[in-house]
Amino acid sequence: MNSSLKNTLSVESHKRLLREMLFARRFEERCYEAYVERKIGGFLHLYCGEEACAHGVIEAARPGHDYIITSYRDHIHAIKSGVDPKAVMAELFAKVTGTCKGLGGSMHIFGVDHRFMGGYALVGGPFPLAAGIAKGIKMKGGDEICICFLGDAANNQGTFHESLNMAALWELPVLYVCENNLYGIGTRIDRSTAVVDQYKRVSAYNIPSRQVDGQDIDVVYDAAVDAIEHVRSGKGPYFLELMTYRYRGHSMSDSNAYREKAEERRWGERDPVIILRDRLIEAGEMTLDDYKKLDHEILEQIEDEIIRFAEESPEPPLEMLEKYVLVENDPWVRGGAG
Amino acid sequence: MNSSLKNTLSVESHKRLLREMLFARRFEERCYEAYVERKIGGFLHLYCGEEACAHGVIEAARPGHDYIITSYRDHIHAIKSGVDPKAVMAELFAKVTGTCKGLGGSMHIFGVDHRFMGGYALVGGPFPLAAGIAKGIKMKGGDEICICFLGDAANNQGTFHESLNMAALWELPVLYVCENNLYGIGTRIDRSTAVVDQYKRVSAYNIPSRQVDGQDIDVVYDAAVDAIEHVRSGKGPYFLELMTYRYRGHSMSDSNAYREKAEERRWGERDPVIILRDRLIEAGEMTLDDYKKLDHEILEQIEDEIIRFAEESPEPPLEMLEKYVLVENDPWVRGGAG
Amino acid sequence: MAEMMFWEAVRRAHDEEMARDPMVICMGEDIGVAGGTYKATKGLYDKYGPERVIDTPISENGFTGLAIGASFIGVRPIVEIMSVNFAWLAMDQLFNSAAKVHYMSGGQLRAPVVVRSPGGTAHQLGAQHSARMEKVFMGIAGLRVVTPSNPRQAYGLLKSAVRCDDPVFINEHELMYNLKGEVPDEEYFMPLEGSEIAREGRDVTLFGYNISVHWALQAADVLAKHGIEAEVVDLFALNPIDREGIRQSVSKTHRAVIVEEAEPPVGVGSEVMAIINEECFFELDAPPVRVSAKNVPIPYNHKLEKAAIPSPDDVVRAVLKMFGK
Amino acid sequence: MAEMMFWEAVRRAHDEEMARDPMVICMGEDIGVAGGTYKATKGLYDKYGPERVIDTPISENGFTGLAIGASFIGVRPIVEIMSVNFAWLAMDQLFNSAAKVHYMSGGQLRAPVVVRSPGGTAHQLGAQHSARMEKVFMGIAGLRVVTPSNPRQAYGLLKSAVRCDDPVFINEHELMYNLKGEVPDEEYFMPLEGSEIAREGRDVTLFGYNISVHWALQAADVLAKHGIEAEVVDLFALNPIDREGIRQSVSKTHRAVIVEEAEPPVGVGSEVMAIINEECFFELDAPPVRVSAKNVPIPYNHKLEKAAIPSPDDVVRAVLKMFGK
Ligand SMILES: Cc1ncc(C[n+]2csc(CCOP(=O)(O)OP(=O)(O)O)c2C)c(N)n1
Ligand SMILES: Cc1ncc(C[n+]2csc(CCOP(=O)(O)OP(=O)(O)O)c2C)c(N)n1
Ligand SMILES: [Mg+2]
Ligand SMILES: [Mg+2]
Repeated sequence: MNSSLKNTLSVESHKRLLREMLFARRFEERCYEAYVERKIGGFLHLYCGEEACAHGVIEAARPGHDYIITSYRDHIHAIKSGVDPKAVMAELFAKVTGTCKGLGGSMHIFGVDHRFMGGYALVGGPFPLAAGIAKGIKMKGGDEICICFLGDAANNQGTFHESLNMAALWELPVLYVCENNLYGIGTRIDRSTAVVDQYKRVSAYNIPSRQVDGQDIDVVYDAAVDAIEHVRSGKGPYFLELMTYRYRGHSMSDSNAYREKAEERRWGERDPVIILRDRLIEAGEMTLDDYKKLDHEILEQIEDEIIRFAEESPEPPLEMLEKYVLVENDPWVRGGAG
Repeated sequence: MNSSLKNTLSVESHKRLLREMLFARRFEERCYEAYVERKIGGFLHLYCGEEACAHGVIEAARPGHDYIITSYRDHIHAIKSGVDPKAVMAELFAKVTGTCKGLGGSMHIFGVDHRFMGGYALVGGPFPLAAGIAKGIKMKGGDEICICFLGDAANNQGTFHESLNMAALWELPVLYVCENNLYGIGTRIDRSTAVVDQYKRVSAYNIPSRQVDGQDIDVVYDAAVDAIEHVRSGKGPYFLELMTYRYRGHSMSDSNAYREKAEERRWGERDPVIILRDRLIEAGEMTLDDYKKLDHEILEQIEDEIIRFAEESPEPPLEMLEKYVLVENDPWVRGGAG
Repeated sequence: MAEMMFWEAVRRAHDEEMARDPMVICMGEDIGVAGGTYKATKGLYDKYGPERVIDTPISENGFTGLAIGASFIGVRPIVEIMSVNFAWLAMDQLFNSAAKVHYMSGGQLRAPVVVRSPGGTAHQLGAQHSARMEKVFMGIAGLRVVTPSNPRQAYGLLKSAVRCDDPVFINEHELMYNLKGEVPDEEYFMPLEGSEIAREGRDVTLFGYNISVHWALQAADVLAKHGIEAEVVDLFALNPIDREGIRQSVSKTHRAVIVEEAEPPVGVGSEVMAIINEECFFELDAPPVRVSAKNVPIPYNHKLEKAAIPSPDDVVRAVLKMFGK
Repeated sequence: MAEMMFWEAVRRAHDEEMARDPMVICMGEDIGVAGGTYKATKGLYDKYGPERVIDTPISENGFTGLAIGASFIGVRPIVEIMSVNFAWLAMDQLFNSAAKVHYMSGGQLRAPVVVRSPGGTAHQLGAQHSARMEKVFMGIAGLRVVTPSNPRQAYGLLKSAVRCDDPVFINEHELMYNLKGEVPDEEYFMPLEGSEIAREGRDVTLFGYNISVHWALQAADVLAKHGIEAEVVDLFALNPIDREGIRQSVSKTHRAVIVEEAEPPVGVGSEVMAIINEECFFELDAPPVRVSAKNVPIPYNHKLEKAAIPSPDDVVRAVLKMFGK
């Protein structure tokens, strides 16, 4: 492990995180299959290759206490925040047992009980929402923070500028995490963005920032602990840029034709799951066989528990169609209860 | 004069500019009166105190060749671009002889023959329009540039971020001039903006920038010559921040109650017209009497030519109400001329 | 019952709700130190401080989204968009976030945000400052839209909107802030759905909302002299709109004229006509008529501006024509 | 006359216009190197290069405004907004700048920009990706709105839109890009105003536009078996809309059903009803009816999604009911 790191994880944490990240990988791969089988519809954005980002940051946070919000690429953020993977899969299968009763879909996983405030499909949409949640935290006086995960290309949206300015101005407890996977759909970052190092752009708001390797969970965790400490201690927002890569197409309809195979290979060699696995093996804490066993267990769990639950759950009833448009029986609609 | 300046103006230019700036001052003051007399309606935003900005920059440009675009505080930019002051005043008086036939009003002066591309009332609206004009210039291959004047508070709009990123990315020939008068209506810049030095914010787009005194026309001119040279030579956009102050309220309904009198006094001591006047007097090129005579001439000209023209011009006919909604008789509306 | 101005009524609702609940905040451009362009938040900055009365940067989509996010966890924001023309910039957050989050989260999240904004054609504000956008807001599921025509409604609608768990857009009017009217001394809440009969009549129903209620009332006075008793229905709620109220009045008068300040296409006028067609077509003694603005951007020149928007006279003429007079 | 797919027709119009006039450019997210989400600009990047086929950052208001500014000085931009849901972000520039600049400059400036965008409910895209926004665009003066229902129209409307000096919004549909149809081999221009009779009939008029034309045609086939000859009118132009075409068809059939994919309030349905009321009320043998979507955000679940939007069956049922069957 990189000995220059300040905040380190125990072996137990490493082992748990390996399990979680491998689970995340297999979960997403299974989604892929289910999409091909037409069990999942709509747009489906997978997180394969980027696992160390969500896991490293949320590991450093207090899920269930801190608020988390992100884009459409949201399954793993939800799960790491504490949302039941069965409910996530059931949502993808459009079942009433899903996180959103089948009304949301892949791009809109919500787990408000776990303070997972949702996945949003409009690029840039969560920037101001996150600042608002942070405003609410500040008003209530707790020590929660809000963590907003978004992609690199999202930073070109006007809401980025507007929100970061307000977050800085009002010293809001929000951590913006940029998962920089170098592409917005098929457009490489240098073809859409004048300054490609995203952490440099936030000097325009006087927000402290840092760019680190997003493939090594130890590096991500270390940086995230400091970032979160900064935000939680009331010093205002922070911007953390994680350099990462998505293995698959942007969504299911995308073949990645615009990427060079050499680039894909290079990033594939720095797989976040394998990096952590090899670190544990090297430290003598695990064997390759242990890993294979773990993988097997996970695959079984996904099939036997998760997919089965999703498959067997019922669809939402037709009456639900008009149920959540407006809040039901709000007394103030009639001018008060009295 | 500040001997450190690289690009200097001749005595003749100084004299002409003094006339122009004093004219601008008196023109705006006369608008104020006309508003009180209810000859002018709508919102009226005056430029008093900021004259050196538009005059210094446009003096360094090629009006009629370069494109100029700005906000609602637009009378003087139009006039310095070559638009007939009579037509500007007639527009304010809502007459058919006005720049926009009485349809536009104070916030929407246009002088397309002079490549004055208009005043716009939505804060931040001109940022992308200016980049688009620059895109057009680039496609046509000429050596024009587009100059976009906007206020400090406008920089918090998302369009600022989006437009400057695109301008930098595509190396568009656009000069953004920030007239930083420290306020957006009644909100002081440090209450709306995390980084108050606007020229620093554009490092987020890798756009070269500079902040200079906006009250001294020589300083403005000097900086503008360099900025324009940069843009015209094909090196992409530039951002010039001019520190200035408006003497009056934001618009006619604003009493400036939010500003400290000491601050107003301090800025009043650095009046752009007086600075240039005194420079000419000091150099022995003019006497105070000359100046008074000039002022008198200007006041007469405004009354006898400009106000009179505006007063005597007819209002637009009622048929004009529906005339410019869509282009008249466009053959393609019917699927072609044939 | 005290007389007060429209802006005072809005201000009072803010003040009472902020005094009651520390989670109620207000935000917008120049609403704090300056007290708001139309004084709707006058004095509140001094009373409740900068954390609750927030002068925002000029970032409409940003601060609207920020308010929506805050509303997710219990804050009750009242957002002022200085002029409804600027709301085009905030539509993304209003419609994509506020109006949809309750639904797409399967009922988990609520976005109890109130957005107030004045629209309308005022005094020569020109093409970019004269939008009438109620028709845009009322067409999207998930957002309540109300529009007060007098100080009592302004007060009572804002009070209920702050407490309601749905996002509510309140469409005010730039010309109406100095309008005087009676407001109950005690606390008063308006329903967020329904309509009010502003004047009873039996011969024709004039539907109005916001400023056009006043035009309809003026027209009704004139029509009375012609022997025509017009009923004026005030559609203070535009989404959901009061189908039943529309049906009842038309079933009584058998004639309908809708008065709207906006351009005709896809507006309140067309929607009310559609509802009449659906609810009580056979009650009609004459085709319903809409009296709308000209379908133009608003010109600066005052005479042209006046010609662009409907007047009480236009309403009178439309009714007389309907009666063959 | 060759058969081609909708996307091929759009692509062909782009290609021909770009080949003809070096000032025609196209821009949008992923339209260049990737050829566009729905292939409408496939191959154009290689053919015309990055200065004319522009992959934009994700900055909808920014790049729409940039296109508008370029159009002021002779560029003819065709902007693709990847999904109409994102157009909420660009409304400010579209309505405040493009739609108003010709008017407020007293005719000096023109904004000949074309904005194309697919909307509609597709395959389970959920609440934030299923907006149907034609009703928003068509309500604002100064912007032309057209909406093709087949490849020929898609081709011909884009050709005319590029050449027309007004700003034009072209409302496409996510589900229709692979639709096949005949397109003339020679150059072909559609008028930007008017309507087309997609099927002649005498008993009832079914008004549709874009995808709902197809539902109406399917319904007409079924209705024919019931002995009802439905006329299907394709309202490919929504602003200005073809009042005269509406009047003529209703005056012939005396019955009208409007089929729209959008939620009912302030939509095409209500507007067409209003026009019928104004133009030919006394020709009606029955109240006009609109067949619309449910007034809900679109759910992800497929069954619920299907239930949310109208179907040909719904149209058939509405017509049969109108005939008392
Ligand atoms: C406002 C808006 N514009 C465009 C899109 C289409 N879109 C979806 S994802 C995406 C790319 C986003 O890239 P990035 O922010 O880097 O996130 P990543 O997908 O790489 O995780 C685009 C253009 C959208 N969903 N919303
Ligand atoms: C989109 C939008 N939001 C708000 C306003 C209201 N408004 C008009 S001018 C202004 C302040 C602008 O300040 P600044 O950009 O510094 O320019 P200045 O007036 O100082 O020259 C505001 C908030 C507007 N016209 N447009
Ligand atoms: Mg990315
Ligand atoms: Mg300013």
